[in-house]
Amino acid sequence: MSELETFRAEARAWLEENCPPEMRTPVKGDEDVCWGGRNFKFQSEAQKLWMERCAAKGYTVPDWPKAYGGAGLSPQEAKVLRQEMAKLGCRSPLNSFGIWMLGPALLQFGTEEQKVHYLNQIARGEIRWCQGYSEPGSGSDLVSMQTYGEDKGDHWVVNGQKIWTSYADQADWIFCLVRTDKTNKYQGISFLLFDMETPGVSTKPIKLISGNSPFCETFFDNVVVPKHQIVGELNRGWDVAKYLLGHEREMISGMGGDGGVTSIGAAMKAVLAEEPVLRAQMALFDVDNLTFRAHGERFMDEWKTGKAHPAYSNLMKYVGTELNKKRNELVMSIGGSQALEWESERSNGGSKARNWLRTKANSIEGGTSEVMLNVVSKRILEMPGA
Amino acid sequence: MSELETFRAEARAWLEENCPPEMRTPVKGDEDVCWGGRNFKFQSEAQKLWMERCAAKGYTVPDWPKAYGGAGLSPQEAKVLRQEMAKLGCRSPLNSFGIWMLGPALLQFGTEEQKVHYLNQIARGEIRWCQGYSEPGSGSDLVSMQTYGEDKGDHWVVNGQKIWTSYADQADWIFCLVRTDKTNKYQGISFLLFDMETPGVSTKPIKLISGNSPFCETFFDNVVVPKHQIVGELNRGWDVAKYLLGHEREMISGMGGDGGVTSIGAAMKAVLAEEPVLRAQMALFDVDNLTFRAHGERFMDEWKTGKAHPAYSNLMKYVGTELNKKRNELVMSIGGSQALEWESERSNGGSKARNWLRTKANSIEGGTSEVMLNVVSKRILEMPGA
Amino acid sequence: MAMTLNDDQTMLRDSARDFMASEAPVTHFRKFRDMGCKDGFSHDLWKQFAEMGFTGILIPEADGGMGMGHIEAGIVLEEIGRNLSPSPFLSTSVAAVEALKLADKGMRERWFPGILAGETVIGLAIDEGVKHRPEKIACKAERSGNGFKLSGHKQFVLQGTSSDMLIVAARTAGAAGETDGLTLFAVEKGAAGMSMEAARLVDSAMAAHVTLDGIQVDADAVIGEVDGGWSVLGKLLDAGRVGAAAEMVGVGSGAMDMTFEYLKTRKQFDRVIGEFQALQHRAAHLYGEMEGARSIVLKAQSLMDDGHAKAELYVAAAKAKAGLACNLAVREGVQMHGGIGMTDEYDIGLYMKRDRSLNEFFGDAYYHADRVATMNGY
Amino acid sequence: MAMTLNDDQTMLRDSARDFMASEAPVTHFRKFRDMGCKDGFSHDLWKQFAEMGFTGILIPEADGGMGMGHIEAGIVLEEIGRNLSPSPFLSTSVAAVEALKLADKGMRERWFPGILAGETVIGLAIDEGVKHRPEKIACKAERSGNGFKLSGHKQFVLQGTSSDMLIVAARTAGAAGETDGLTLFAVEKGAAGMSMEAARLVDSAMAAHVTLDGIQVDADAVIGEVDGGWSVLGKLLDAGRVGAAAEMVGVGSGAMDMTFEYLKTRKQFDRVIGEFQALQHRAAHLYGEMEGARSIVLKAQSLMDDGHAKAELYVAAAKAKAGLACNLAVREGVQMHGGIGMTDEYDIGLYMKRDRSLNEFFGDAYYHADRVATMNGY
Repeated sequence: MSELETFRAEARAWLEENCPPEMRTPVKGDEDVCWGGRNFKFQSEAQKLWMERCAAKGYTVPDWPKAYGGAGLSPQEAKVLRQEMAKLGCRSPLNSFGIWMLGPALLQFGTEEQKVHYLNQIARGEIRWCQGYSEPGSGSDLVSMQTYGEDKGDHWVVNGQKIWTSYADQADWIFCLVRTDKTNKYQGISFLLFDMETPGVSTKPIKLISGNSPFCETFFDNVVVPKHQIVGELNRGWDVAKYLLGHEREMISGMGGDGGVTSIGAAMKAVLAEEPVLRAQMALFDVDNLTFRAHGERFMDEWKTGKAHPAYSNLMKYVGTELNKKRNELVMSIGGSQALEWESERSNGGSKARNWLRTKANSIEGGTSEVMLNVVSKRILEMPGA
Repeated sequence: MSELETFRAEARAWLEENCPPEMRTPVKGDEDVCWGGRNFKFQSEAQKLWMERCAAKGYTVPDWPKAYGGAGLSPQEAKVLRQEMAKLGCRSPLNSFGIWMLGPALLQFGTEEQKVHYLNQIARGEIRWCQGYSEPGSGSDLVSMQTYGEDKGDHWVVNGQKIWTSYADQADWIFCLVRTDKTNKYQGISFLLFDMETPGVSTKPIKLISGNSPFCETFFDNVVVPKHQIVGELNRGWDVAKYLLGHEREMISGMGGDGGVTSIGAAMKAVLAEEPVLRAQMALFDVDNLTFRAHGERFMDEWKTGKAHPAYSNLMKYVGTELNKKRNELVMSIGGSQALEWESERSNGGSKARNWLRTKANSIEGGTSEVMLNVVSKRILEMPGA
Repeated sequence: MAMTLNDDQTMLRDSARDFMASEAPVTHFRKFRDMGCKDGFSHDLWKQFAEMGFTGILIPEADGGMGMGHIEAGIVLEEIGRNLSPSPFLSTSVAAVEALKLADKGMRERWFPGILAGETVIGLAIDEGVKHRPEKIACKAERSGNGFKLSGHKQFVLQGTSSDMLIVAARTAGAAGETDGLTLFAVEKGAAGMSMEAARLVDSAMAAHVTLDGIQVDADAVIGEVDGGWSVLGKLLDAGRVGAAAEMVGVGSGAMDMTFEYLKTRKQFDRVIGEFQALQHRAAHLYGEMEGARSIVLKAQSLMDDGHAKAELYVAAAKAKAGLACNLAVREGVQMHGGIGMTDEYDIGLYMKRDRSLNEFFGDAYYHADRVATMNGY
Repeated sequence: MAMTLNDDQTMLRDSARDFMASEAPVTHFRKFRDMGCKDGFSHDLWKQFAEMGFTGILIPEADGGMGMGHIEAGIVLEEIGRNLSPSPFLSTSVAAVEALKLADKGMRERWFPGILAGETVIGLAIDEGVKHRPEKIACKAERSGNGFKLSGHKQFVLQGTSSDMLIVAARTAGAAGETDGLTLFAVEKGAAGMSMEAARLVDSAMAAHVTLDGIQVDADAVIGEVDGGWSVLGKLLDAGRVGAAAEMVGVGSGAMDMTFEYLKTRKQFDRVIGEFQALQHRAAHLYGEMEGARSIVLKAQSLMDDGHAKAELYVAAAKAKAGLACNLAVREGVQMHGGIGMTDEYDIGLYMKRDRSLNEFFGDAYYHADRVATMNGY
């Protein structure tokens, strides 16, 4: 048996022993997701147990080094672990912007001290993070941001406002882009970390068209941030942010998922049998969907071996989010009048309609499709012009 | 009986008496089309007779004034005549760029003398015209043209080169944009008419991907053009050209046709019955096709009553040509391997494939789709920017 | 007829436009939505519709109505769409009236006055599954006493619980899948054996699931002929379809205009975003799609008004095209608005929701494209 | 397997790329086209393919071949596509070889050496109608003497008149529409009763219409099992489909690269046209489509090489996606080239023609999307 197969057997055995049966059932809604953090209310004892056991084993962040709370797995081992978890239907023990976004940036740009401190907190699900990038009026044009941190020697005093801060009202800490030099548009922004309980921080949820409020407006009124809470160099926060956006794009494009190759058409066979033109749309969607999964797999393999273009995640983000919007348009079409229901039990509280509306943000958040196409065209295809 | 119905009965009777039976069968290919001109070889006596009878009656250009060779019909009467011709399956007695393009421009911008002279020639099918607009390298950017007419008192001496001159090798005269002022990019171009037999004019056919050569390169080497052969004001040829391009766009977008609402799907029923996804594409195409025909009808009615935006023909050209390309893609798909044949009798000499390839030029000639979208966006939607 | 509005129609459009913009703009819709109104529309507004003469627009002059056609009904619907004005106009004054015009005098006298007065609301109990498939109707109407006993299940009955009467399509003969054997019934509110469950939809309209548990109706509840309901239903549905298409032209135009306005004012990267050529081209393309939709809808209305044999084909194409174009308009609208387009505070999302409901109502674009194919002989 | 090329595969790609670019570039294709070559390809080039080891790429090592898989065959096909190199590679060395691998030793020994030497060409007599519908095969193979008598009509047999042998799919049992009862036969050139009519296609390839008029073959002409031809045919077709998909990745990439290059050099309105954002966005979108096509083709090849149960699904998706993406590439290519793209003198139109043939060969994108739906259970 190869080393990898030995690992597979071990991982399988560990999962079978440690993953509670309740954590092997499909996630029904957002309430089944474990986000961790100071104020998180576990939905069940099993959910808590599963997160804690994984954290102890390093399996909340399997491919991070052991010193930072991970299991130190190789990319191949991590993939095997994902496969085995998928086979058993194990839920993700811990979802977190810390894992998906801040973590990779800290691994790349953080000091050793920062890594030990913050990464372990993230791995254990102790601190829930949110991201402070966009500002009202800045939108896709991130470098036009105004939030300003005034230098006060050993700390900054931050004033300004962010928008589209995911779950800011539930987060413990924020990683935040703050202007620290007003004279340089691009190289005048720093990447700061601070506690959302710091005096002067307040949040206000934004109600979306889906009826939910996953985002907030976040206000900073003379917020004190110690100097050691900067990641990367002073005024070079844009480098960190861009690196991190790449990871966000992967996440939003849906490549972090379980593959998603299962056709939604099969479950809707009865409807599609009577709707030949809709069935054709579904068929063409399935072609695109299988394509995207293969594309994601190829991208990951190229990324890991350093063969992918550094801007390639922009392409994946564009393709993945547009595809996801299309999927949800089809789900609504196939669901017909029942999928239109917004509050009924029959429609599970309008889950199809709300998910459909939620996906419309996919091609806006983390860089709009238009910005992605600009980047692909300029950086990968090397088209001329500003 | 209303006046219009009286006219209908008269027209019908005239057509039945004067249109030879051979001229009531469908046009099979370009060889069945009567283009007129000094060197035209009539395919049959019937073809010649039909053109001559129509010319005598004014029916080659029914809505032109009688003084210029037309029948002086009102738009309503002209429509009735077209309907009656369609009902009997009468072929067009005369196709001509003179009728479609130069004629309307002369009616608008010509002197009385020019109208009497040139329009009558056109109506009688005596002179075949071609259009000299594009130049190598200028493409969509018509104002960058270089062909220059040097002022020599009572005449210009023209030097330069045109490209995409339709049937220049078979045309008798050309209407041609010539730079007459090198200092003014936009208002330094004049609209000149001259004989293709003038010394110094030569042509060279361009072979297209369809295998046919409907276009030429045309060269001018010290071509003498008398001053009275200008249409419109000196250096204001662009006004004439733009007016004329509007007519060309209508023609290319296919609105001059017989309505074209008949679905191509019915004839292909057997293939489509076994190809559900292709059938769905055809169905969606038919929706777009019915839409375009209604759109064209509405545009014409608004145009005639002065309600249409002056730039609206740009939109119709875009929609119509993209639709025609799509139609031909579907024709090729439905035709399968037989439609791929290029020379065989079975495929009528590759007519489907050659038509399909020909339509690819629709969205390039007479203003590309990209230019049309620019114009619609700037002039109709009033989007900002240069 | 010419494919342009005549002077009377232009006047009607102007007055409908002014009326909706002042009496039932999007703020009106928001108010009723946010108060969780159980009807999903304002009865006062419905009365105002009557005062404007809208409710009887399709009712023959002999029956006290305006005696106008589908072009005129569509003019009102377009303005309803543009303003997202909530009302029972489409179901009651367009689809139901089209069926009732074919009913006998007693039936017409029973219902037209209330509609003309803006007091009566009529619901359409047609659909039985989640998708529109009228030929698959299975609800039963068995002979019983002097009339019929109705049983079965209906859904997607807009304003069902607010309706004074439901038009119920049921089977007096034949089996699901057959067009013969259907009969339409006028079933009054509160009939014994009728139960309803109202569900709020994504666009805040209220749609009922209706259970018919052996409802006894008299023979005079029949609209049109027994077993011959398919042709009456066809009229009702085509009126509803072309009406929904006209409303979608309004919804799409409203979304498009709002978006173009936004493109001309919103700045990013130091430029008004409407300067970006990629957005300009998409805007121009969208405009072309909406103009096409407007044209085919007008054509279909005109053929319906002429009683033309091709009307059914064009109505199907119009419902499909208006659905596709309006859907594009709201998708481009939300995307081009960016983040704020996702917020409940901005109106563009409301247009997206309304589009979704209208696309589904009376059969979606794919259903009608399929019908176009079938009618075109393949 | 990882979805990247390993070192050996990368070497193969580099050598195939160099070879095609130097020995069989588009000028080579033009030369054979313009001379009206009756074969549609160069026999000398076919020999050179053999010298490079390409012709036996899928032939097992035990049979003297390279023993490689579909990824490697696809690498060669992509370069063929990029250069429009005319050859019988896809039919002979990919599809036919895949079937012959399942034949008995005698058959393999009869045909593999000639293929390895670049001397033998094999044609595929599968399609009977204008569209690819293998399950509808109606050609008959009746028992006769020691073997079978074949009759019927075949079309779209590429390089048919240049072929030393045709693989003929015929019915030994069952009726058109059934998958059971098919048998594959190796029918040699010049068999009595075989007549052919060659037709030049839009991409200058030669395709034959073949009439089988009671051709007598021995029992040992059967490839695989009598009545069990569907599974062999399935292998042949899937190899052909994924191969055509790989070639389309090459055609699309060639067209795309040429177009992007043009965007960077062509000036209009005083600007390089690649500066126009609308074109940039379309270019980026096209790049994404082609990258997706490349990925699903690699995935399908990899699953075929692994003998994975899902290979058939992915091959269908790959043929569909490569077809759609390549078609987009050539359409955008011609449009973005503008007028010169319409001239025979420029190469972009040749890519459009080749795309059309490859899209049709082994079933078009719509056919395969339909199969994806069926395999996905709806």
